[in-house]
Amino acid sequence: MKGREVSLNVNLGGIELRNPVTTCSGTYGFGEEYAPYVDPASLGGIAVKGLTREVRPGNPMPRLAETPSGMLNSIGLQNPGIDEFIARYLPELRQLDTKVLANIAGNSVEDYAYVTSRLEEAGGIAGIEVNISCPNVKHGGIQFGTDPKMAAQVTRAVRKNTKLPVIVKLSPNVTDITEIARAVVDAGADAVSLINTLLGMAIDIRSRRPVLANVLGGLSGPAVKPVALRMVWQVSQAVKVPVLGMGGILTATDAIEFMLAGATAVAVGTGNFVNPRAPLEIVAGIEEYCRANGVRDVNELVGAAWI
Amino acid sequence: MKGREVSLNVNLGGIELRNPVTTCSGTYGFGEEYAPYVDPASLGGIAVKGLTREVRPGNPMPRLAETPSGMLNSIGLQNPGIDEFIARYLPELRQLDTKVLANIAGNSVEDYAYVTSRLEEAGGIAGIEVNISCPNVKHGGIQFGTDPKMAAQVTRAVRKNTKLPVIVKLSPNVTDITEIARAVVDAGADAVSLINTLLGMAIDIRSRRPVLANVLGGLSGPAVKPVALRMVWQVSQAVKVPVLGMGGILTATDAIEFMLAGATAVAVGTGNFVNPRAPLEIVAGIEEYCRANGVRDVNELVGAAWI
Amino acid sequence: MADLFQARVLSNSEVCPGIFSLVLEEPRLAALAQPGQFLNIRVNAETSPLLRRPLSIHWVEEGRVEILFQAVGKGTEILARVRRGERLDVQGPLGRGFDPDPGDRTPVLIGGGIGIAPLGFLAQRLKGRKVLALLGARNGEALACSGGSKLEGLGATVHAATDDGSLGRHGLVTELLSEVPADGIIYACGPGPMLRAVAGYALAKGIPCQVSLEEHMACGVGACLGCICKGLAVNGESVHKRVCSDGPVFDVRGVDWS
Amino acid sequence: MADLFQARVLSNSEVCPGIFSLVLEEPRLAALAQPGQFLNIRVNAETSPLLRRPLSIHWVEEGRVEILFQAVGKGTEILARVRRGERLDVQGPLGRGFDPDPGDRTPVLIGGGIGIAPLGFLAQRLKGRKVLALLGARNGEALACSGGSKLEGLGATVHAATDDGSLGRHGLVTELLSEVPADGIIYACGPGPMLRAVAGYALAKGIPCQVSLEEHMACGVGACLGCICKGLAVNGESVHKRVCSDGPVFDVRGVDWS
Ligand SMILES: Cc1cc2nc3c(=O)[nH]c(=O)nc-3n(C[C@H](O)[C@H](O)[C@H](O)COP(=O)(O)OP(=O)(O)OC[C@H]3O[C@@H](n4cnc5c(N)ncnc54)[C@H](O)[C@@H]3O)c2cc1C
Ligand SMILES: Cc1cc2nc3c(=O)[nH]c(=O)nc-3n(C[C@H](O)[C@H](O)[C@H](O)COP(=O)(O)OP(=O)(O)OC[C@H]3O[C@@H](n4cnc5c(N)ncnc54)[C@H](O)[C@@H]3O)c2cc1C
Ligand SMILES: Cc1cc2nc3c(=O)[nH]c(=O)nc-3n(C[C@H](O)[C@H](O)[C@H](O)COP(=O)(O)O)c2cc1C
Ligand SMILES: Cc1cc2nc3c(=O)[nH]c(=O)nc-3n(C[C@H](O)[C@H](O)[C@H](O)COP(=O)(O)O)c2cc1C
Ligand code: FES
Ligand code: FES
Repeated sequence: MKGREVSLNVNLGGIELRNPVTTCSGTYGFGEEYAPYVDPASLGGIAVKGLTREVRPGNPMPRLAETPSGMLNSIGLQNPGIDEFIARYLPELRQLDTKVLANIAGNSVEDYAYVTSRLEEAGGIAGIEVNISCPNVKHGGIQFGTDPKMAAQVTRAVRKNTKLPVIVKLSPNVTDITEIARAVVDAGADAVSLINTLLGMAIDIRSRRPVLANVLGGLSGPAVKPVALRMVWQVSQAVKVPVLGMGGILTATDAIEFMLAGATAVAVGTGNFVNPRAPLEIVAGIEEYCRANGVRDVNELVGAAWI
Repeated sequence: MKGREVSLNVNLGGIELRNPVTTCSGTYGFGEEYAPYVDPASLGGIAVKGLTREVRPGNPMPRLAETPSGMLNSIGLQNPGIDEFIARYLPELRQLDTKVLANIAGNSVEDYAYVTSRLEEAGGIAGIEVNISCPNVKHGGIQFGTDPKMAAQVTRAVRKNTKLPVIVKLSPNVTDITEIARAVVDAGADAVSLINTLLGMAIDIRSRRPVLANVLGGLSGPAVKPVALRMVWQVSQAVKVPVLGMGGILTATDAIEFMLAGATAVAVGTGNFVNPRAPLEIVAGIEEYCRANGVRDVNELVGAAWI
Repeated sequence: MADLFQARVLSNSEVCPGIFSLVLEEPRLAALAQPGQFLNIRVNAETSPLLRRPLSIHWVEEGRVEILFQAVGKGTEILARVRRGERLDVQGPLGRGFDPDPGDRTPVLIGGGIGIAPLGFLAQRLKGRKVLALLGARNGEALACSGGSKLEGLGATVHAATDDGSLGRHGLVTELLSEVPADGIIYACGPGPMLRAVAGYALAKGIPCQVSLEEHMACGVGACLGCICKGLAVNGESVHKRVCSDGPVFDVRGVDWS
Repeated sequence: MADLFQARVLSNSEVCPGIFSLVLEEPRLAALAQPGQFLNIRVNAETSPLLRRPLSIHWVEEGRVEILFQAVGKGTEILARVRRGERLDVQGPLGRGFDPDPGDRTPVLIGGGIGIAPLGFLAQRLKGRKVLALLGARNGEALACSGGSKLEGLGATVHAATDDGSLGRHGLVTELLSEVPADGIIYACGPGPMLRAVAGYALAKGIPCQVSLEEHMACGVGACLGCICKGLAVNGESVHKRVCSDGPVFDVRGVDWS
C-alpha cells in the first residue's frame, strides 16, 4: 500500500535534517558503536558524546543503576577532550552521510567559547549542541542550566564564536523551563533541545550506601517521558525557535507524541540501549503514521496537539 | 525465628506514629475505601484527600493516564469542602486507631488559615499536612509551592491557627527544593513531606490531543522514585525537622531506601492502587529488615546512607 | 466484602479470535460475587504496565469465577499468555452490580460486544425467569462466545444484531430496542454510544433500566476519584459519581446524560 | 559483526537448582560467535526491567547457541519462564572474547560458579589440545551443570573445588592455582575476588593470562561509558576501558589491579 510520498525533511534552526529522528548525546558514542544496527544515513542526525576543553576521566564506578522504566547514570562527562576528538574521531564522522551535532560542555564560559572556536575551525559538523544542564559535574552544568542569566551568557559566548547553528540543551531540573528557554533564545540560540536528565538517586539497602559512586545521577528512559513531553509542550509554545525533543523515546508513538507536543525533531537516547534499531523503526513508524493519516509533510505534526 | 523486639515507633514533628508507614493524601480517600484490605490500626497513620474551604467538583474527565511505571492524574482537588468533611467524614475518622493527617489546600493564604482553624476547632486529627504544591489547580498550589516567600507565608498562616503539628508538603517542580524546605521550616513547619507529583503530560496520537482534559497532570508511581529519593536525601540534610518521604513506594525495599536517604517516615500513594496490601507488607518488611540486620530501633535507619 | 486473592488459574483459552476465557478457582471470591461486579487484576509483578485491569465477572459456578476479555493492549495481551496452574493477583469483587431482582417485570438483557460478558452472570441469577436478550457484536461467532450461547443455554430468548449480518439483524443492537416489552426492565452493558441510546429509550418509555458504565480506573475502590461520571442527585443536581464504587452499574435516572 | 536477532527458543530448562540452560536456534549468530563473547538479551517487551541482560555464550553447535544462567533477579527470573518456540530479542555476539590460540602453551581454564559457562565454548574451540580445567562451585552438582561435565566430555582434565566439599577440594578454586603448569596459559572467568587472585598469581609467575570481567551494563556496545574498568595503557598509564567493548576479556597485563 505505497501511497503518496511523505515529506520527512525538517529544519532544526538552520540544520536541514532528512527526517526528524536523531540520537541523544552520550548514548551514541562517537557514531560508530551502533553502526552494525543502524546506517547513520537513514537518520536525520546524530549527536556525539559531550566534549570538553580538557580530557575528562569521568566519575568513579559504579556509574549506572536501573530504575523502574528508567536508568540513572553518572558518567561524569568522560571524553577524550576537544583536541583528541578533532584528531581522532572527527575525520570519520565527516564521512558519515548524516548531520553530526557536537555536544559541548565546560566549567566556565571561556571553556565553552574555546571548544566552540576549535569546532568552528575544524569544520565538518552540522551544529553545536550546548549542554548547559549536565547534572554530573560539580563545577559546570548545573549552575549554567538553572540560572537564566548564566545560561544566556554561555549561549552568547558560543554564538560569538561560530557561524554554525547553535542548539542549547535545557535542564529539566528547574522551576520554570520556559524562562531559561526564553533567555537562551534571546541570547542567540537557533534551537533548543530538551530534556536532559532529571536529577535522581538510588540506594542499596544491603550496603546502606548510594548505588552510584557519585551519589546523584541523571534519570533517563521511558519513566521521564511525561515530564519531557510537558516541557516540550511548554517551551515550544514559549519560544519561536524549533525544539529538539527527547526523554524516554522508544517507539514511533513516543516520537509522534513529542512532535504533536511541539518538537520539530526528536532524539533517541536510552531507547538505543533497549532497542538498537529504535531510531530506524521510529523513522519508519512516523512515515507510516503520516501516510495512514493523510499527512503529506511531517511538519504538519509539529504542535498539532496545541489547544 | 522471632528475634528481639524491634522498636518501630517514630516521631514525625510531634506526631507519635506506631510505625513509619503512612498513606498519601489523594490516594486513600477518607480512610474507608481500603478497609477491606488494611486495618488502619496497623499503620502509622493515614492522610485524607486534600480539603479546601469550598466544595470542589474537580477537573473534567479524563483525569487519568497510565505511563511507563507511573501514572498521571488531574483530579483537580475534588473534595466535599471542609464543612462536609467535618460533618460527614471526621466522626468516623476519629474512631480509627491510627493517626489521621488532614491534607489541606487553598486558593489564598486566607483559605489555608480558614481551613486550619476549622480543623483546630473540630479536633480529632493528629496533624495538618499543607499541600502547597498541587499542580492541578490554576490559582493555588503551583505558586505557593515554587516560591519560598509564598510558601513561608502559607506556613505561617497555618502555624498561627493551630497547635497541631504542621507538615508542609513540598513540590518537586522546583530548581532547589532545599530552599523551599528551609523557608517553610523557618516559618514554623514541624515537618516536611515530599514529594508531591511531578508535572507531566500525555498525548493521544489518534485524537492528536492531550489525554487529560486538564492537559497537564501530576506524575506519580515507581517512575518518580529516583527523583523523590534524591529530594529526600537533599532536604533531610538541609533542615532539622523530620521528613515524611513519598514518591513511588511500592515495597519494603523502596521504603527502606527512603529511610536510609533521611526520611523519618514514609507514605504509600500510587502503590496502594497496584497492591492494596502494600502498606501492611511494608511494615512487615521493615521489621524483618531491622531484625535481619540487628537494628533494634527503626530510627537507626534514618539517614544511615548519608556520606 | 472485597479482598485480594492469589487465585489459581484453571484455564485460559482463546474462545474466538481475540477473545479469551479465563477461569479462576477461588470459592470465596465466587461466593462473594454479584452480577455486574468486576475484578481488578494485576497482570504481572513488574511496574509496567503499572495499574490493575478491571474485568467483569462473566460466570460463576462451583467455586469458579470466569472472565471473558478481549486482548486490546499491553495488559490484556500479557493476561492472554497466563497459563493453567499459575496464580493471578486478583482484587474483588468490586463495585455495585445489577440489582438482580426484576420484581414482576420481564428482564431484558442488552449487551454489545464484550459487554455481553457480565450479562451471563446476571442471567445465572435470573434463572427460572423468562429472559429476553438483545445482543450485538461484530459477527455471530463473537456474539456467541462473548456470552450469547451461554445465555441461550440458560433458556433466554436471544435476538441478535451483527455488524456483518452473519447472525440476526444486519446492524446495531440498538435497532432492536422496539422489542423491549412495556413491562420490561432493562439491564445493559456495552459501548458508551449504545448505553446512551438504551438509556434514552428507557427514559422516554418509562422503562426501568440499569446500565454498566466504563471508565479508565486507577484504584478501583473509590479512593482516587479518577473514574468520575456525571450523576444526578435525587434533587436533580449534577453530582460526581465514581464509576468504580458508586457503580459501575447505575440506574439510568441517576446519570446525567446531557 | 554483531546484529539483532529474533531468535527461536529451542529449549529452556532448569538444569540444576537455580541454573537454566537456554538454547537458541540461530545459525548466523552461531557462525559469528567467538568464545568469551556475550549476548545482550531483552527479557520482555515492557519497559520494566528496562535494560537488556548480558549473558555469555556457553556452547555453540549446529547453528544453535546455548547460554547458562542463574536466576538471581527480575530479569533472569523472567527469562527462566521463556518457553520453547517463543522468540527472544537477542543482540550479539558482543565484546572481545578470549584469544583462543594458546600457541604451544597448555591451556588452563579456571572458572568459578556460573563463570564456568563461557569456558565451555572456549574448550570447544580448543578441541584436540590437552586442556586442564580448575573449577570451583558451591557443590558438585552446580559445578557439573555450570559446564563442568561438558568440559570433561571434551576430554579436559578437571580439578574441582567446592564450597561444601561434595566434589574435589573442600574450598576455593584459587587454592588449586599451584597446579597451573609453568608452560600454561590461563583463561579465567568467575567472581571478582577469584579473578584478582588468579591475575596476581599469573603476573607473579609470568604466566600469560586472560580474564573475563563483569560490570553492570546499559548499552553493551561501548556507547554509554557506563561499564568502565581501570586498564593500563602500554606505557603503564591508567586508562578507562569499557568492559563491554574493549572486553569483557582482558589480558591481565592490561588491567590496573591496584
Ligand atoms: C468496570 C469495567 C469492567 C470491564 N470488563 C471488561 C470485560 O469483562 N472484558 C473486557 O474485555 N474488557 C473489560 N473492560 C475493559 C478493560 O478493562 C480494558 O480493555 C483493559 O483495561 C485494557 O487494558 P490493556 O492494558 O490491554 O489496554 P491498554 O494498552 O491500556 O489500552 C488499549 C486500549 O484500551 C483502552 N482502555 C484501556 N483501559 C480501558 C478501560 N478501563 N476502559 C475502556 N477502555 C480502556 C485504551 O484507551 C486503549 O485504546 C472493563 C472495564 C471496566 C472499567
Ligand atoms: C559480560 C557478562 C556476561 C555474563 N554472563 C553471564 C552468564 O553467562 N550467566 C549468568 O548467569 N550471568 C551472567 N552475567 C551476569 C548477569 O548479567 C546478571 O546476573 C543479570 O544481568 C542479572 O539480571 P537480573 O535482572 O536477574 O538481576 P537484577 O534484579 O538486575 O539484580 C539482581 C542481582 O544481580 C546483580 N547484577 C545485576 N546485573 C549484573 C551484572 N551485569 N553483573 C553482575 N551482577 C549483576 C545485582 O546487583 C543484584 O545483586 C554476565 C554479566 C556480564 C556483564
Ligand atoms: C549514559 C548517558 C550519558 C549521557 N551523556 C550526555 C552528554 O554527554 N551530554 C548531554 O548533553 N547529555 C547527555 N545525556 C543525556 C541524553 O542526551 C538525554 O538528554 C537524556 O538521556 C534523555 O533522553 P532519553 O530518556 O531518551 O535517554 C546522557 C544520557 C545518558 C543515559
Ligand atoms: C490520584 C492522586 C490524587 C492525589 N491527590 C492529592 C491531594 O489531594 N493532596 C496532596 O497533597 N497530594 C495528592 N496527591 C499526591 C500524593 O499524595 C503523593 O504525593 C504522590 O502521588 C507521590 O507519591 P506516590 O508516587 O506514592 O503516589 C495525589 C496523587 C494521586 C496519584
Ligand atoms: S478508580 Fe479510583 S475512584 Fe474509581
Ligand atoms: S555498557 Fe555502555 S559502554 Fe559498556
